[in-house]
Amino acid sequence: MNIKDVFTPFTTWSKVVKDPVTIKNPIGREAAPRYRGFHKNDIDVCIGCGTCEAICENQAIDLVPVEGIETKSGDSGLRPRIDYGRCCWCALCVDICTTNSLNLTNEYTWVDTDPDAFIFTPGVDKKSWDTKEEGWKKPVPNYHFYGQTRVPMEELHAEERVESFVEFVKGYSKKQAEEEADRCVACGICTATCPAHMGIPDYIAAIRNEDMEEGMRILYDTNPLPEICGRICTHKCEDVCSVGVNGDPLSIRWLKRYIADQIPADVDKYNEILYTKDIKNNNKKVAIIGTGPSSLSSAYYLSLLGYKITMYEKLPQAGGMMRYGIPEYRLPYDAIDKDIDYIVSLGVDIKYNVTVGKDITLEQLHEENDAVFAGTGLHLGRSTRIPGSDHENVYQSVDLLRDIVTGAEVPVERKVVVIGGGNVAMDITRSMARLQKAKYGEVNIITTSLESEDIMPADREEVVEAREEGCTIIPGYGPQEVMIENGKVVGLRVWKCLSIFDENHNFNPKFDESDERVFEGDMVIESIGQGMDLSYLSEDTKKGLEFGPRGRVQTNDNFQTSLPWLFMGGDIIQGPDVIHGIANGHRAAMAIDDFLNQGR
Amino acid sequence: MKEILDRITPKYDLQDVSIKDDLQAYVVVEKKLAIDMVTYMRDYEGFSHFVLMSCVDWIEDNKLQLLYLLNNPEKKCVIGIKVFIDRENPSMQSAHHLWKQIWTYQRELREAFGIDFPGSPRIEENFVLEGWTDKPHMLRDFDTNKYAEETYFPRTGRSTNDPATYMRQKLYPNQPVTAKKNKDDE
Amino acid sequence: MSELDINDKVKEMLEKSAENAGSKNSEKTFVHPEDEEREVIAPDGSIIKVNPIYDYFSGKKPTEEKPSNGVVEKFLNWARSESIWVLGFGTGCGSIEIPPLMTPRFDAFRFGIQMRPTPRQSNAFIISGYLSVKTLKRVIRSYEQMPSPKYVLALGSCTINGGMYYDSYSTINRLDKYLPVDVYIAGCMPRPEALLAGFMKLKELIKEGKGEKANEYARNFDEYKANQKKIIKDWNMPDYNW
Amino acid sequence: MSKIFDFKPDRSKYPAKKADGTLDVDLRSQKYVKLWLGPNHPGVTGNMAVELTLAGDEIVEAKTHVGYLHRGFEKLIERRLYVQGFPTSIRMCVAEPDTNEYLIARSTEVLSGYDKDIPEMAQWLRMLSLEMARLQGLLRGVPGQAGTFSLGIGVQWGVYLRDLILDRFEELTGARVYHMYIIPGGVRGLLPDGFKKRMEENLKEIDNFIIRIRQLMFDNAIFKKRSVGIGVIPKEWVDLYGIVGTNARACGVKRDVRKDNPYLMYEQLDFDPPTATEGDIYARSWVRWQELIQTVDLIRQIMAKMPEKGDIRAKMPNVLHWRIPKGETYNKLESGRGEYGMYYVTDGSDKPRRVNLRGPSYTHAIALLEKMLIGTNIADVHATMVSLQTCPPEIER
Amino acid sequence: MNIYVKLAYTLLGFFLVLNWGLLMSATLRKIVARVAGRHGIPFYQPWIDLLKNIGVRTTLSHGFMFYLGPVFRFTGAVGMFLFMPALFGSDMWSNFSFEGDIVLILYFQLFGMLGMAIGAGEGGHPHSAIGIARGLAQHAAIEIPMTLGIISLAIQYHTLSFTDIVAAQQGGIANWTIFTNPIAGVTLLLAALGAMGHSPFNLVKAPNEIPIGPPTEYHGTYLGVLMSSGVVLHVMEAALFMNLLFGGATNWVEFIIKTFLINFYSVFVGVVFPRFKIEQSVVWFFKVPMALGILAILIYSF
Repeated sequence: MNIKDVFTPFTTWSKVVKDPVTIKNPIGREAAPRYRGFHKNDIDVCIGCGTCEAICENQAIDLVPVEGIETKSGDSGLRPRIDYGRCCWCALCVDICTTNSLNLTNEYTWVDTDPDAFIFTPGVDKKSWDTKEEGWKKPVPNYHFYGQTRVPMEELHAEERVESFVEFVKGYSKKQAEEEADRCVACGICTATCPAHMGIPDYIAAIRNEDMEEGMRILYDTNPLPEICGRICTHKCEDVCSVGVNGDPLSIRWLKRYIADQIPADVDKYNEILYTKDIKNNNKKVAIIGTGPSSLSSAYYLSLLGYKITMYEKLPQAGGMMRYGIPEYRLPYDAIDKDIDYIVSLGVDIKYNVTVGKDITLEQLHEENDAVFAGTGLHLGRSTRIPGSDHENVYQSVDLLRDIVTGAEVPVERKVVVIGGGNVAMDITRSMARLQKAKYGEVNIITTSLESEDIMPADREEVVEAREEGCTIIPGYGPQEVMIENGKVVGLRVWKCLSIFDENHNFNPKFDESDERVFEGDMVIESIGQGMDLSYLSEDTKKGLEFGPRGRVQTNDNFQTSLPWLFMGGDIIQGPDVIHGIANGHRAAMAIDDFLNQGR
Repeated sequence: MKEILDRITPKYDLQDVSIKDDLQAYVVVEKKLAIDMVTYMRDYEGFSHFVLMSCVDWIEDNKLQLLYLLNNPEKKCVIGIKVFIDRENPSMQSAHHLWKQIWTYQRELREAFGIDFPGSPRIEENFVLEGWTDKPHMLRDFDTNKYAEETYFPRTGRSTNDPATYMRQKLYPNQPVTAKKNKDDE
Repeated sequence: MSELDINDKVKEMLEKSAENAGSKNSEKTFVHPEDEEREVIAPDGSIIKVNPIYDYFSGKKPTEEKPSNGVVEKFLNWARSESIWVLGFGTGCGSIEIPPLMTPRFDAFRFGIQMRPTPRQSNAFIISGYLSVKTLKRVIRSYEQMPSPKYVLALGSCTINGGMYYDSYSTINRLDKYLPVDVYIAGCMPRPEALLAGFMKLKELIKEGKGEKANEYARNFDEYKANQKKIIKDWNMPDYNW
Repeated sequence: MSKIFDFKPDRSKYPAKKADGTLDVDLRSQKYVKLWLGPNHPGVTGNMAVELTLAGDEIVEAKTHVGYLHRGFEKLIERRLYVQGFPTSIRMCVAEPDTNEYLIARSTEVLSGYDKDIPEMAQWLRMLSLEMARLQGLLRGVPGQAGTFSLGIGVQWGVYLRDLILDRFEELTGARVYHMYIIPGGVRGLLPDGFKKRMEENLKEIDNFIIRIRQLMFDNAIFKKRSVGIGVIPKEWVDLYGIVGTNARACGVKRDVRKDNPYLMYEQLDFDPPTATEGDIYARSWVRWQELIQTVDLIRQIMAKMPEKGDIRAKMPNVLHWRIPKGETYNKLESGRGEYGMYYVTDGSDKPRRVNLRGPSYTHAIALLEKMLIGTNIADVHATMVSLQTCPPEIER
Repeated sequence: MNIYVKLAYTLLGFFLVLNWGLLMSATLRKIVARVAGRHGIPFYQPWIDLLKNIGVRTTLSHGFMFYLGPVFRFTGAVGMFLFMPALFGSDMWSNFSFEGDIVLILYFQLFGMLGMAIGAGEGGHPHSAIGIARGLAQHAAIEIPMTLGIISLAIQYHTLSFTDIVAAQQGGIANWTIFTNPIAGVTLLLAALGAMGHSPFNLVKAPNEIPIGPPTEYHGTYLGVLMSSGVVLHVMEAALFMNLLFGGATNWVEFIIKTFLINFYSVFVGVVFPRFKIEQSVVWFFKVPMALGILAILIYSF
C-alpha cells in the first residue's frame, strides 16, 4: 500500500470552499433556442394538409375541424390536434410541414393532474407558449423531406416547335415521372379543388408503385378523357398543391398524362384494364347532343351503366372544342382519338355531320330516347364591336381555329394583331405564328389584351412559350379602332387600360387616352370570349326552360333543366373549361340514371 | 473475403453467396451443415468472435431464416451464415458449446420465434416476457397493434379526419367520385 | 417417528410433486414450484401445510385511512409536502434524468426531495415513463408496500396514453387504469426542470389536502385489481402485497 | 499474515452438482439464501435484476433477469417507415442514444445506396455527436465505478459535467437526452453560433475534472483495495464470451471498431485506443478514464478539423414513400461500451423486415456477468456490473 | 440534588442533544453537499422528516419482536446519554454518571445493535439480516481496539469513570489524553471511524449493496424513532471520544463544537474513501488499530 494513496484523496476537500454550481431557480429555465418543446401552429398559414399526421410515428396527431376556419379550396378546414400522451417530440412533423406553420417552441413545462388534459390544438387552444419565438424550426440549409423543385419537362426548343404543329411537350420518362410522383405528400387537398374530384394522390401513388393499370382505373373513375386532360387541363389542382406552398407544386397534369401514355391505344386492352368488357345493357336510351368533353363524359358513365347512347355531332369528327378549338401542338389528334375510341368501343353511336335543330329536332330525340343531354359548348366568337370590327379581315379566333383543323383555307397575313388575353388568344396567336412561319418564314404577330400582365387569364406558361416562339405580347391595352386604309386593315389603335372593373365590379374599363399606340397588322383576330348557340332549342322547348343571366339555361345542381328529360352541361352552363365539362358530364350521367330509374 | 469464400463454397455447397463489400458477406447453407460450418469458420478461418445470432421471419416463403454472424478480428471481416428452417415447429441444433453466450441468443429466439434448440441450457426459461400466453411475439403474423389495443385500452375520445374525405363531405357531397358499373360481379 | 419413516415420507412427497409437475406441463402455470401450496415436514417430524404466497403476506384488502381533522392534518400535510421521499426505482427511461435532479445542477435536496431505496420508507413513486407488464407487476408490489399517504408522479407521454409505445405488446398505455396518479408531467422525457415543476405541483396538492390518492386506491381497490389482473397473466402473488 | 485473514472458503465440495452439470441448490437445506438484486434496487444498472444464490456472503450462482424495460422495439420498427425508425430506435439505449440513431441511418443509407451521398459536413457533425455521447456516457461511467463503492462525490461532479455536455447537445440537437439528430441522409442542423467556444469552456472544466478524478479514484488506497484483482477477465475469455470494447481492451485485446473498421471520418483523427493488461475492475476503470482524456481530445480535433459550412442532408426520396430494395446489412460502431451493431433486413417495402440490435451488454450482462459473479460477495456485484457497463435496454430492446 | 430535578434536567438535556443531533446531521450533510458542488438539504430538513415520519398513517407490524428494534435502539441512545456526563463540572448536566460508567457505555453502544438484530430479523427482509450480521461482525472488530484503548486510558488514569478521566484532562490543551497518551488516542480515533458508521465503514446500511440494511422494513413512526435515536447516538459517540480524548466539555458551546468536530472528522475521511468490504473492514481493525491498542497498553503496563 502506498502512503500517497491515503492522503491524495483528501485533495477533494478543496472543493468545499468553491461556490455550488447549482442553478438558482431551475423551474422555467429557458431552454436552448433550438429546443424541441411544445407545439405551436400558425392556423392562418396552415392548410390542414395532414402531412404531420402522416409522418407521426406515434399517431399523436389528429386532424380536427376548427371553428372559424372554413373548408375551402386549398384549405381542408382541419387543423392538427396533438396528443401529448403520444408525442415524442421528434419534430418530424415540423420538418415535413408543407407550410412551415407548425413549429416547436422551447417551452417544456406542463404539469397537470388530469391525464385527459394533455390533448390540444396548437394555435386554437390558447397556451402560454404561443407567443414564444425560439424553438425548433425546419433545419437549414438543403434539408427537405420531399423534393422542392419540379422535375423539368422536356420540350422542343422554341425555334423547333414554331416550325410545325407537332406536339412540343415530350412527356415524362419513367424515371422522371417516378421522381416527380415521389414528391407528392399524398395530402389530398387537390382533390377538392379539381372540378372532377379526381383521386389525384391515388393515381400518383400508382405511378410510384409502377402500377399503370391501377392508375388508369383511378383516372377513369372520374375522368374518361385522361389523355386529353393530361395535356390541356387547366390544372387548378396545382394551384392549391401543398407541396407548392414552399417550392414548386407537383406537375399533376403531366403525371396524369404519363399514366395515360403508358397504356397503348388499343381498345381491347382498355376494356380489359378497366373491366368494361361485359357491361349489361339496361335497354334504355339516351341521346347526347355534341361530342365535347361534357358529352363524352356523360356518354361514358351512362354506357357503363348499360344505357344505349347516341351522340349527334355537327362536325365531321368528335371532340368538340378539344379538337376544333385547341391547336394540335398542344393536343395532338391521336390523343383525342385514343380517348374517344375507347368510349365508342363501349357501344356509343356517334352520328357525325348531324346538326340538331336542322337535321333532326330536339323533340324527335326526346321521342326516340328516354332522356337527352346537351353539351353543345361555346362555338360562337364574340366581337369587340369597335369601329372597323366588321371588316372582312377581322376574324374570330374560334372560326380560324376550326378552319385550321378542318383543313379549310386560313388567311395568313404578314402582320397579325390578336385581341385577347385568354388561353384561346394564346392558341390562335401561336397557331398563326406557326402558319406565318410556314408561309413567310418569320413570325410577326402582336397580341394585346385589356388585362395587364399580372392578371391576364391565360396560363403563365402559355404566355412565356408564345414569347419564346417570337410572338409579341403587349398586355394592358384596350382596342379602340381597327384602322382601315384603302379598305385594307392596317392596324389596331389602342389605349392604355387603367382599370377594367368599376367600384361595383361591373365591366367598365377606364383608359389613359394620352398613351395611345397603334399595332400594325394586316389582319385582326378577335379572341375575347365565346358565346353559345342555342338555336337547336325550338320555341316550344324554350318556353319550358328557365333562363338565367347572360342567356344561360337554368339547371339544378344535377344539370337537369326544368324539362325533366333534358339535361344540359359543359361550357354552356359552367363556362369554358374541359375539366369542368367532364365533371358536369359525370354528374349529369348519374342524375339521368337516377331520373330514369325513379320508377324502378 | 473473396478467397475465403472461394475456399469454403465447394466445401459446404453454399448457395446464394452475396458479398456486400470486402468486409461483409452472407452465405446460405443447408441446415444440417450449418453448425459444422460455424465450427469450421471458428477453428480454421479465424472467425473467432461471435457477433450475433438472429432470425428473420419470411412468412411468405413459410421459412424462418437463422443467421449466425461471425467476425474475424484479424482480417476484420464479417460473415453471415444463413440457414432456412421450416416455420412449422421450428427446430435447430444448438450451438451453445461453441461460444459461451450463444445459449442466451437461443433462449431469446425460443421465446421470440418459438424455435427449439434441444440441449441448450435454460432454453425453456422466460427471457424478456413473463406470463406470455400469445404466440411468439416476433413472428410476422403476431399483430402487436391489435394486441395492444385489445389489452391496454388506449385513451378514448380521439378521432381524426382525412383531409380529402373531409373536404369531400363538406364541399361536394353529391359529386360522384367513382365510376358505377352495371355488372353482376361488382 | 423414526428417521426411516421420515425418509420414506419425503420420498413419497417428492414423487407426488413430480407427478403434479408432469401433469401441469400441459397447461401453462406460472406459480414457481417453491411457491406452490404443499406439505412440508418440520424438523420434529410433524407435517405442516404451507402456502408460501399467502403465508408470507396477508391477502387482506387495504383500508381507507382517513385524514385526521383540522389543524393537525394541515400541519402534517405541510410536513409531508416539504419532505418527499422518492422510491429509487427507475422504471423507465425517464430515470436517466433522476441523477441530474439529485446532483449539483438541479439539487432537488434543497426542496426537501430525497431518494429512498425501500418502498417502506418512501412516499412518492416516480413512474418514469413506459411500463412493461413485467415491471408493472413489481411497481404494483412496491406501490402497495409504501405506507399511506403516498403519491405517484407519472412522467412523460407513455404514462398518459402509451406514448411512442402505444402499439407495443409489452407496455401499458394508461397508467391511471392500474394506479392512482397524482401528477402528470408532459415530455418525452421531461427535463429535470419540468420534473421539479411537477414536484412543486405535488407539494401544492398535498398542502391543499388533495394528496389522498392512496385512499382512492383502497376505495376502488377491486376495480384497480381487476384491471391489473387482466394484463398480468402470471399473478403469482397475493392480491394485496402487505 | 495475509494467509491468516484469507477467508476464501473451499468450494470444491459444495454446492454439489447435478448430473447435467447444473448446481444442486436446495433452498430448504438452509445452506443457501436466494437474494434478488433488482429490479427495485439502487445497486443495479438500470431496471434489471440479478438473482443470487448465496452461501454465506458468497455467491454460488447468479442469474440475470431482463425484460423489465422490454418495449419490443424490433417489432415496433417493423411497423414504422424508415424515417420513423430513428425516434423509436434512439430509445433502445438511454445511456448513449446517438449510437442507435447512427446505426439506423447508416443501415438505411447503405441498403438504399445513398451512403456515398452523405455530405461531408453531416459526417463530421455525426461524429461530433457520437463523440459527445461517448463523453457524456464516460462522465457518468468513470466516477460511477467509485460510486459503486459508495464514493459518491465523483459521481456528483461527473453528472454535473455531463449536464453541461447535455446543454451543448441541447443547443446542437434540440434535446437533452434523446437527441434525434442523426437522420437518414444526414443530420438535423448545423452548429449554432458560439458553440465551439462554449464547448471549449466545458472541455476545460472536464480537463480539471479528469485530474481530480484521478486523485480521488486511482490514487485512492481503498479504491485500489476494492478493485485490484476483483472481477478479472482472463484474456482467453474475450473471444469465448464475445467481449468487446473497453472490457476487452482492459485485458489486453485491442479491439476498437473506430480503428478496425473505420467509419465516418475517424481515419482523419489521430488517436490510439488505450489498453491495459490486468483485466480487473481497476484496469477497466483506468482504461475508461484514459478514454475520457482521449474523447476530450477527439472532440477538440473534430471541432478543429470540421468544415465551417456545408450541406447537412443528402437529397433523398420523399420520406413518406421511401422504399428500399430487398437486402441485408450489418453495421457497427464503437460505443462507449464496445462494438454496437445492427443487423438490418429490408424486403422492398416501405418498412424494414427485421432490425436486430446487438448491444455489448447482451453478452456482458448475461453470460459473462453470471460467470464473473460466482465466488464473489454481494458487495462486488454492483461494482462488477458497473465495470462491465451493463445496460439492460440494449439486451431486451 | 433532588432526583426529580435531576431527571428533569436529564430530560431537558436529552431534548437539547436530540435537537443538536438533528441540526448537526443536517449541517454535515450540507458540508458534504458543498464538496459535491451543491447546496444540499435545508438546515431544518431533519425536523420535517421526523414530523413527516410521525405523520405516516400506515403502521404495519411483522410481529412483536419487530417493535423491539426501535425500542432497543432508542434505549441504547438514552442509555448512552443517561450515563455519560454531558458537561464536566456541572451538577445539572452530568446526568447519572457514576464510577465505572465507561463499561456501561460500551455495553450500551452494542445494545441498539442487538435490538436491531432482533427487530430486523423479525422484519424478514434479507437486506436487514445481512446488514445486521455485518453490523455485529464489524462492531466486534471495532470493540477490540476501542476496549484496548480504553484499558490503556484506565491504566493511565487508574479509573473507569468519565468524570475522573475528564477531570484529569482539565487545565489546558496539553493535558488532553490525545497528547498525554497519543498511541491510545490514535487507537481510539481509528475505532471512532468505525463507530461513527461513515464510509469506509458504512457497511451496515451500505447503499447500493444492501440498501439500507437493518431498517429496511421500518417506516413511519418506527423510522422516526430510529432516526432520532440515530442522531442522539452520533452526538453521544462523539461525546464519548470527547470525554476520553479531548478533555470533555464545560459548557454547551464547547460540547457542541467538540462533538461537531469529532463527527466532522469521520465525515472528512468518509467523503474521500470508498467503503470496505466486511472482511476487509474486520481485518483492518484487527491489524493497525489492534496493534496500536496493544502497544498503548504495553507502554502503560511497564
